Amino acid sequence: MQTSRRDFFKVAAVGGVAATIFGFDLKPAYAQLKELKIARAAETRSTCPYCAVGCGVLIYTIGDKAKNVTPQVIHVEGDPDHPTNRGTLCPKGSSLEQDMLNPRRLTKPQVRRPGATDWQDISWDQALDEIARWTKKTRDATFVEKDAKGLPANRCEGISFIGGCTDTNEFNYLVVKAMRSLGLVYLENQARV
Amino acid sequence: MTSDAVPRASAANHNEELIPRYTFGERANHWIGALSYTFALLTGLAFWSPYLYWLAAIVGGGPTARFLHPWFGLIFTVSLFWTFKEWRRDMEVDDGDRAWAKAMPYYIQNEDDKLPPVGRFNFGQKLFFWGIFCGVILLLLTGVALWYTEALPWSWRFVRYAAILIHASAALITIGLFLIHVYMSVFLEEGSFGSMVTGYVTRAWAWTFHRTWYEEIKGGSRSKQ
Amino acid sequence: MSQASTELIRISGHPGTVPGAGLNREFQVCKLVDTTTCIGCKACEVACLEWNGYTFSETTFDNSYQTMPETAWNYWNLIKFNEHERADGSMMLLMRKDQCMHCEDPGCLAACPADAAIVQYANGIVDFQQANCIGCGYCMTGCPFNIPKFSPEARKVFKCTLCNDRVSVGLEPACIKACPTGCLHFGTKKEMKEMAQTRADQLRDVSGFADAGVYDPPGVSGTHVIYVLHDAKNPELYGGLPKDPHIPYSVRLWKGPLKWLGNLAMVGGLLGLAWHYMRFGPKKEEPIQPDNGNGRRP
Amino acid sequence: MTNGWVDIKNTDMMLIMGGNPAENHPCGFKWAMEAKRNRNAKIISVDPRFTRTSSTADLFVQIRAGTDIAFLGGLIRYAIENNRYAKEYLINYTNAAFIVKEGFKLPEDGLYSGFDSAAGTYDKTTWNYQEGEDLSGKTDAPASAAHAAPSAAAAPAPPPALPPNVAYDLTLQHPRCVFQLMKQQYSRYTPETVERITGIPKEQYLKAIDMFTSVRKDGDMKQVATIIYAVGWTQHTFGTQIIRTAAMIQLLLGNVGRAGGGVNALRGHSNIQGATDMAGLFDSMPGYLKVPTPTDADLASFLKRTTPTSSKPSPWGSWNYYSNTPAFFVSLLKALYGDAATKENGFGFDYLPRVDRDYSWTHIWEDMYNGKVKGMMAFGMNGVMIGPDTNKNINALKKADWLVVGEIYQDETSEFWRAPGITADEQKTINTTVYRLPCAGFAEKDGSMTNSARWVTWKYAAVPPPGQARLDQDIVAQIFLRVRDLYKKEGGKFPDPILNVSWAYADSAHPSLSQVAMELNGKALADLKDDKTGQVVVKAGQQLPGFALLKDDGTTMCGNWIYSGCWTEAGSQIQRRGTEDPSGMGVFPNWSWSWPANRRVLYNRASCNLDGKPWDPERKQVWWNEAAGKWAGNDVPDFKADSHPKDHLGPFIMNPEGVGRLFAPIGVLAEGPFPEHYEPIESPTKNLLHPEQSNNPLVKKFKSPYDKFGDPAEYTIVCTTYRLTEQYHYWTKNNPMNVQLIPEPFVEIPVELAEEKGIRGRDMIHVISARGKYTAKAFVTRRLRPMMIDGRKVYQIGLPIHQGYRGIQEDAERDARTPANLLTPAVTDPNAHTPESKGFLVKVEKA
Repeated sequence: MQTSRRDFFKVAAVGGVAATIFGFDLKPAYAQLKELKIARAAETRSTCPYCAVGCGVLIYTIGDKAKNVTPQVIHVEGDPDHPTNRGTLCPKGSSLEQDMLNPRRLTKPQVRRPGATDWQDISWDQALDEIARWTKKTRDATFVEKDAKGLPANRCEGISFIGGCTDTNEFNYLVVKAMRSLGLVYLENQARV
Repeated sequence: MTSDAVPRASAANHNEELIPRYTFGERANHWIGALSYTFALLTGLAFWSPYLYWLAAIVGGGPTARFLHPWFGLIFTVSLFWTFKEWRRDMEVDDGDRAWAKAMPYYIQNEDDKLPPVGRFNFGQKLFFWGIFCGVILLLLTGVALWYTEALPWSWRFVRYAAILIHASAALITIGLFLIHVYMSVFLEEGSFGSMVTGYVTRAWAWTFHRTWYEEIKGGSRSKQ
Repeated sequence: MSQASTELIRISGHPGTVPGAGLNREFQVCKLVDTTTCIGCKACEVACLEWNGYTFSETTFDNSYQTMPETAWNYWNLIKFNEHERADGSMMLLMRKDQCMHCEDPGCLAACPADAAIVQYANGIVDFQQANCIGCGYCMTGCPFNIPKFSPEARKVFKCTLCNDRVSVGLEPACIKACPTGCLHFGTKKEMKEMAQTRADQLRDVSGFADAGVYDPPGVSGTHVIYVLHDAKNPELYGGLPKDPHIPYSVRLWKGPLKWLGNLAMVGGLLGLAWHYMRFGPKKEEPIQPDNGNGRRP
Repeated sequence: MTNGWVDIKNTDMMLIMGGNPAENHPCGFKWAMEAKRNRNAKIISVDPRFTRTSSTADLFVQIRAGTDIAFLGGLIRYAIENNRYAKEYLINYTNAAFIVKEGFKLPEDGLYSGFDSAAGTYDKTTWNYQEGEDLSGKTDAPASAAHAAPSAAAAPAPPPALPPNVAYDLTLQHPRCVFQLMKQQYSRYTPETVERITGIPKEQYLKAIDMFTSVRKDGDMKQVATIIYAVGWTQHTFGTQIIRTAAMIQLLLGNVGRAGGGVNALRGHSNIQGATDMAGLFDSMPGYLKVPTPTDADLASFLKRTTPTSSKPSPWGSWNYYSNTPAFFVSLLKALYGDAATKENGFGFDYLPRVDRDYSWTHIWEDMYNGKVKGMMAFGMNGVMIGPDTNKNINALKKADWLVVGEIYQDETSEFWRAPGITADEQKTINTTVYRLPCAGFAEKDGSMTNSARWVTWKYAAVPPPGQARLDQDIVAQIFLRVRDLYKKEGGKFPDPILNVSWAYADSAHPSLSQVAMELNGKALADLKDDKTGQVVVKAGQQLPGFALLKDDGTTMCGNWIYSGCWTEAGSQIQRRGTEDPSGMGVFPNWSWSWPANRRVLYNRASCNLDGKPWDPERKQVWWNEAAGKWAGNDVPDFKADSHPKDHLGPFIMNPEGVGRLFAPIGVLAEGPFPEHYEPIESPTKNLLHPEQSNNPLVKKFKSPYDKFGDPAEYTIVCTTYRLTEQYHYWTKNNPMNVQLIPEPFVEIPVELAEEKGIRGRDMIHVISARGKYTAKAFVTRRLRPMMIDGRKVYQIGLPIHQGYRGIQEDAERDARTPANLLTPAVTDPNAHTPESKGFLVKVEKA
């Protein structure tokens, strides 16, 4: 998307030169204003994923949310209604469009096998099955029901879960629910560091 | 012109005989220069005044004019430098030119018979040549600055400021010379224009306008150079 | 915008009248840049890039936070950084958003030879129309602020449009909207000037900046981007903001007296030659006369 | 934050220290600028370097990294000496008048009473209030001795507890009252001493503290000051104590609870506030409830241990809101285990793992390095880069069996096995299986995030995830459900919690986050009746209106009590978009929802005097409405609504004392009731207050070969790390726009140091600590200056943390691909377990 847009610009620029080389421009249109690129685009309210100011952002996507459109981001700007940021965004928030439209995004599950020097692709099903198997194997091998003093422990001491900074409250809660149920105590988050 | 008070001399039968004045190379170079100058002139005039901007349309519009103008300028410069190489000796100003210069009013008033005889080029032509030559040196230097304005750092912006003035002034000088040149060769001095087309002048023409040169070469006749 | 052509008050390289000349709008727009509350975050730089669809260009670290040395054809908005030590030894990090100033009397427009390549709208925005631009670069010479930049690929010159696509539908420019601290403000020229003056007074009276002031240079009849500076006496400290910007004298000379002198000379020359032809007629060759020995005609 | 982002506009004075909000929270910082523009408010910026925050400040003071307690302690001293404190507030809203137990000793030698040097721990028995009555004017106090004696004698039996009735002296004259002890504690922090420790010239220091305390000139209460900080305070081995010092200052000056005041932590990431609330941390449960330990025999004993009882002067009241802990915890257990949580099985209390020691961040890596932790799941968390001591983390991962990384970009953690320096041959010997799962970006998922001001705001998904990427919650749910299936089929160790955990979402493999949010709010499981009238208030199955209705008998469920009220029968409160702000004070009561109970400024009762009238009538937040017999306000009163001011109910309702703690008794902090200046573990100088006890006595060091510490004779330069405004952590190095702004890593070094070493700007340099070597270009600047520390010249340098070994520039090999955390030490604050990354020692060499 981003590459093609840049290419489009180049084509447009070169085309413009070509048009003026081969054509005549005796009657210039005095002033051609650019059309507003988000004039009828769909607008979705979101929250910036970076710092804890929690700025409201408006994500503009192709189409008007009609059924037959796969939305893609065309522009992001601040939500003027949000009391904290009132439409403003910092340099990171202002570049959010390219966070989504980024050729570096991961788009398929991969696995690096023991001793391998590169990634290989793996299906979701297989990846999830293997992870579940690892989880059970490690939990069963490292689970401590009673500690050395005979006190209740119920800890899985062989697995850790570290959570990120942009995870939603609901995701964090689900993690706590699932991981505490597995007996995890090495449960940490960006909030610590 | 004087009337037929003096009867044509015995050499009259030679009068219409053609003698070579410009080689093919000189003519080709001249017309390359002439065309490139004209093009640069027209496009330059388009940029000079909004009222002449329509001239740019002749070459396909403003951007094209802007794109080609410096290239034609360069062609003209090359052509002129070649001319310089070829004609440098012919264009040297000598004592005879000083006498001619004093008698210039006669030349302007078409009283050519009151002028001292001149060689291949008269002092006026030499002035024209050196005028164009100096003008083009200035145009070239400032033209390059204008061509690549974006490459001049901001701290060197005085070069830009100087360039626009000098380029325009130098162009005006060459335009003046150019107008005189075209006027004289096309309208004023009959036979001049043809000479740059065919390369030949009549003996009478040579005798009339460039007598010293004529005396030097009068042995020659129409033959391949 | 259908009414855009009628709202033009100045058109570059244009013969004849301008459709909107003399048009009086209710107000002119203005961008206020309060350098004293700028935090150099570069949100304006990114917002400008994103809105205008430009992306990555190669930059290198240059012992500064500054993104690049100057604005570029595809980078219209650049914060200039200067580590400044005051007389008492205290540090200041001066940061100024550099962009097109949208001069009331624009040097770029004055220098431009191409019909309608640069226009000025009635709201004060000076806009480049790349469709009409011939890429001559005269605007770069005419600008006292080093703003228009040439794109070698497109062979056109580009600069900040003050987001006229946004302004024309009633939105604020992208940089203004993004600015986190509100150091950028957008409104009418009159109100921005008042706001700037109030802030400058506050800096003078409360914050101890005796030379605080507003930068709205009269040399270009004022600008549609104005600054509040801690030290209005030394605008050069702020990334080389010119003290007394004006259209370069050589551009004025070139577009003024020289042009009329030249036109006069050219027309006069043509007339003179025509007169000469009518008065003296052509030079004709004459039959060869025998040499009388003195080299002169008999 | 006790207050909020917009609220900063109400302030008159800002002390910004340990934070750089202009760069790291630019959009929140606008409210500081608004205060400056509209109220002539002043900013004091105290930082190891002149930042972009400093550029807007009225006064900048360069401090040596890690000496903040010395700075703030001196400020306390100055405020007391110059009568610049809030006397009425101090007496009535803090524990200044409380009398401390006999035997309590201040740390003149660097140690409080009760230190066991063999174990390296404190016996905190003496860190307590004295039981008793009003001792006002009775400075010589035999009564106190009488009270002190029995409690000292009863030491071995039950763990020490706060006395229900505290002895107090409202004249603040008693030598062992908190105020006198505090005065005595900080009397050592003279401007001269502070200068020697912090490197701030005395005149500058006095100017700064005079400016800050000027808001309380002669005790006048009209003006308000705020303290704004971030991880520049947290990331020290005494981080919690720095923040406590700030809290003490704000209590002393009467700034807590007031609009434009407070102690404001600017959290660094979009939802680490929420992650902390949800307890994605080893040592807490959702809503800041305590974790079970092995010694908690059952639910009842756990609740007894963790439910505080009030401790206050007998005529005063204390709401002690945490006395509701049983209701909160049982409702949480009902949310976690649903029908499997019954009264008979202690609501599934035994399903929870018992936490017996420190399992925090640095311990994960230590224990993984020692072969104990075999598997790791990292979701949106670049573990190799973020914590201290990158080398150790990489080498720990080499020893793990498996690693699951859920990410949106290729990150350093998932590619630890090919970090710079690891050859292909070595890669073949690394046996860790790594799964890298493509997750969804922020715009691709919905859910709520909680900002630093505790506003819980819902966001909507705008686009589908790219390619095969999946929503994070779906991935975790699908892993969990597959594990559960394995346990169902095959059995295994203690499968009960796995099988019984409530996962009753409409689509269990794709849990709807709005359903989860409703679970966080909680609902009635039986008809709830009003205690007095007996009428049904909430019907079974209905969403609860708030946490006040939570029950400890299993008739309510609530995933997180502080979020109760976020999604009520009236609908989703966190999706509200009301932009009205009737008071003009930036409260925005109808915009999203703030925990707790939509209160925007915490402890706002303290914004009024004893009679319930606002200290500043122009900034009215809440007030006592005599006619209605209720507290009313522009904000939701953070108080018992019908508590008459005459009842003297303490405004700090979450403390058992009901008042703010200048003195932190027994269990609150690890290393002492008052903060004391300690040097960072790596410091260029001995502690000038007590050279024998230079560092925080409770800091533990690991013993792995990677845990090395630099000798100050060799490593002479103080280094601090930070983020830049142009980049976001280790994330935007994948975003061309941000890479363009800061294309290469650099190190900010003072001009004088550069001259000494023959370094010019743009030169490549090495920064070397005992643990690693970092390579980047030199940024030679005058914004960092050499400092005189106790008569010796000390340089400080600064290191932005953003680059690593995967990213746009890294992949193009345009930089040295060295992460900044190669340099940092794995030592942590004993309270918050946060690692030190703001002050450590390095040397600098030209590359």
